[in-house]
Order: sequence, then C-alpha cells, then structure tokens
Amino acid sequence: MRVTVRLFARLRDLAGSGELMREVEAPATVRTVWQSLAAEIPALVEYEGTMSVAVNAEYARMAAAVHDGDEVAFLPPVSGG
Amino acid sequence: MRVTVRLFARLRDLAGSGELMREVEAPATVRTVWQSLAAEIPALVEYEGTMSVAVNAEYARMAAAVHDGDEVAFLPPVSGG
Amino acid sequence: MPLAAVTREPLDLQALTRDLVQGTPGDGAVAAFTGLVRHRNQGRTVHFLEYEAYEPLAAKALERIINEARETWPAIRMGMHHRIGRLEIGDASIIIVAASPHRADAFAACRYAIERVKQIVPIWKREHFEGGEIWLEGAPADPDDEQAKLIAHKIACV
Amino acid sequence: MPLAAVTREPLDLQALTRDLVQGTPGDGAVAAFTGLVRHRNQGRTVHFLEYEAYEPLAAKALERIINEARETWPAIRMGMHHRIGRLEIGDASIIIVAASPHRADAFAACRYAIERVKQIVPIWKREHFEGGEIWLEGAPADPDDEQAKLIAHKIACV
Repeated sequence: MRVTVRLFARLRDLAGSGELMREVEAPATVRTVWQSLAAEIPALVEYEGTMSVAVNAEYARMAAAVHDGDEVAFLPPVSGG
Repeated sequence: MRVTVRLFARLRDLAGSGELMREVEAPATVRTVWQSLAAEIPALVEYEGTMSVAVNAEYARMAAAVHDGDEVAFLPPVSGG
Repeated sequence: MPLAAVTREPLDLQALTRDLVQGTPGDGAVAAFTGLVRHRNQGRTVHFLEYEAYEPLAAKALERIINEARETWPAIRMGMHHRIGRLEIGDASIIIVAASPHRADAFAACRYAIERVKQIVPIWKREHFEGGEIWLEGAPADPDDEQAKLIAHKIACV
Repeated sequence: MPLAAVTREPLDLQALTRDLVQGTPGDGAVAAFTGLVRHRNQGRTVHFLEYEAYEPLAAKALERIINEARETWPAIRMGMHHRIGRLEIGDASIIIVAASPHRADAFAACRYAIERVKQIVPIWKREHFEGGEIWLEGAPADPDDEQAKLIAHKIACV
C-alpha cells in the first residue's frame, strides 16, 4: 500500500523534501513507516525521542494503524507563538 | 482666606454643586474645610469614613495644610475601569 | 495622545499599541486589556453609563500606576487611556497596553494595572438602568495603602 | 476569517476583537496577547524569521486550545490567529483575544492559550540571524500530556 509522508522544519531539511510517497506492507503502523524511513535516511533517527506524529492531520501514536492512502506526518519539537 | 472646594459623583449630587468657593480662617487644614462644609451640608457626613481628599489635584491627608487659593477636593470611593 | 490619558473620545487600542511599540525591536510580547460597558450589572438591566473624573488627578493616578508597574517589572512599557462621559453598552471604557521583551511581565503588569485603576483612579460611574440611576462606589482610594498594592500584586500572580 | 486560523496575511487584532465581541453585550472584559518578532534572541542579532506550519493540524490545534480554555472558563470566548511565512522584526506572529463577562477569566484564558500554543501547535520558526540560520525547537508536542496542561494552568494562575 501507498502512504504520503510529510516532514517539517529540520526533519524536512534532513530528508531533502517535505513530502514523500512510500510503499509499505500492510498491516502497517506509524512505527512501520518511520522505521523504513529512518533506515533510508539515518540522520532522522536523532528525532525518535522528541518528535510527534500525526495521521491524516490528527495527532497519533507510533502504534496507530496506517492505511492505504493515509498521510503520515513526523513533527520535530514545535516552536510557534 | 478663600479656597475652592471640588466635589464629585454622589458628593456633588448631595451638595448640589461640584465647585464651591468658601472662606476659611487661617491656619486651615483639609479637616477644617471639611468640617465647615459638613456643618453646612449634613448629608455629606456619611462619607467621612470612606472618602479620599486631594489638595491642588494631589492626594492628601485630612491633616494637610490648606492655603489661600488652594483647590480642596473630596472624593467618594472610586468606581472607574 | 500621551501614554496616560483621560479622554472623552472613543478609545483606540491599535493606535495606543502602535505608539507604545514603535521603535522598540526588543519587545516580543504585548498584553492588552479592554474594559467594555456591559448590559447587565448586579441583576439590573443597564441602559448606559456616565463616567465622571477628577481629570487632572485621574491622569496623574494613571501615570502613577505606570510607574508602579515599572518598579516591579522594569523592562515593561505601558500605556493607559480611560474614557469618560456617556458610554453605551459595548463601548470601551478603558484600554491598557503593556509591552515587554517577555510575555510573563507583559501579562502581569497589565493585570496589575487594571486592579490599581479600580483602587486609586478618581473616576466614578453613574449607572442608568431600567428603573433608575445610581452612582457606583467601589474602593476608598488611597494610593499609599500598601495592603491594596499587595492585593493587586497577588492578583497579577507575580 | 474563522476565530482559529493560520494565515500568511498580516494579523489584525482589531478585526478579530470586533468579530469576537460583536453582539455579546454581557462581555465586560477583553484580554489580548500579541507576539512580536524580536531583533535579538539568545544573544544573536535576528534579521527575520520564517514560520512553517503543518497547516490543517495547526488550525485544529488552535481550535483544541480554545475548547480547552472553555472547559476551564466556560464563560469566555476566544479567537486566535497565527501568522506564517517570512516575518520581519516587529511583525506580529500571533494574536490571541479572550472576551468574558469578568476580567479574571479573560486574562487567565489568554495567558493559558499562549502557553498551550507553544506546547502543541505544529508551527516552527527558522531564525535568520547575523551569521547563519537555525530551526528553533521547543517542546515535543503532545496534546494529551496532562503535565503540560497543568503547567499552562499554573502559569495562567488559575
């Protein structure tokens, strides 16, 4: 199945792109998507302990299920305001 | 000597005027001025415990000296904002 | 218009804020308070309010409050305008703006200032309500009352 | 514009306030916060900032904060706009307005909201300073973190 991966701020810079299309095998979770991405781009790993994740623009947990067509986002610590 | 007495809000209503010219004998204090005014307009007496006073547009105490030409103001509890 | 003022004109928060923060690129936070005339008060239906001031002393009292705030929060700058005369429901009676490098000080100073206004500024409201009129009376004003200052500081959560 | 919004346009506190208090004659107090871009940060001279957002989630997070505030202070109404894109020194990056019958709630809700923005809204600033550029990173965002909410309530001095 196919998911859209969204990356922001420094995660985006490290990956060289803010939006990636990726194939993952079902059944998948956010963690599955992350692990395959981190294997591909090892520099991302430093964010594993501090990032937040979202599925289809809702905050989610690493264990959340991911389905075909979903948008999975990885968010570094926020600095708005 | 001559002083200008200023009265505000309900004190003004009770006195029927916000500005009175009064003769007082020197040496005078704010208390002197008040006592002569309260003798004249007894309804004012209820404010004796809660009012504030000012001389020449500066907060003052009842014991403050008053000189010829001064403006003496009596202020009920405030309700601005 | 000066930063501390008593006026019969409608208040302009945007203009006061602009005057306050102009040329101060170190300010990252602006806290503001606006007091509006309400249609209900203590169970009464309010038609309008009339504000009366001892104008020269009221302007000085506003300046005094700004100075007090700067004693506690030296980095802040503050502007305060109080309107007087007849005010309709929804009209702004007071605006207070506090600018500061950091938000904690801006909020605390603004919160402190409105409490102090209600304690020591010689302004009175006459409420015209359904069935009558009444002078509202709050606190006996004593700018040197340290207990009152303490209460204002406590409310500001310093 | 909706009460909660992420936008590339300059922010307008006056318009947001007008939208918020229109037709609510029971509100006597409006507290507002404006965040401005500062020229100095952590000893660096800042040239400008670039704000990036995960826009749909950021808008929902702002709405979430408004709902949280109304759980604690049921009488308040709140509007919040966050600007993104390139912002110059002195530009407003965020405006928050809280209206309420009484001032204590308006202040507390406004103070709470800006803390929560910094905790959970997916927006990031890139600082362009003299000598380089850097992504600023604050708090790991977890909207369900009760400890973070508690801190925000504590700062709001509830």
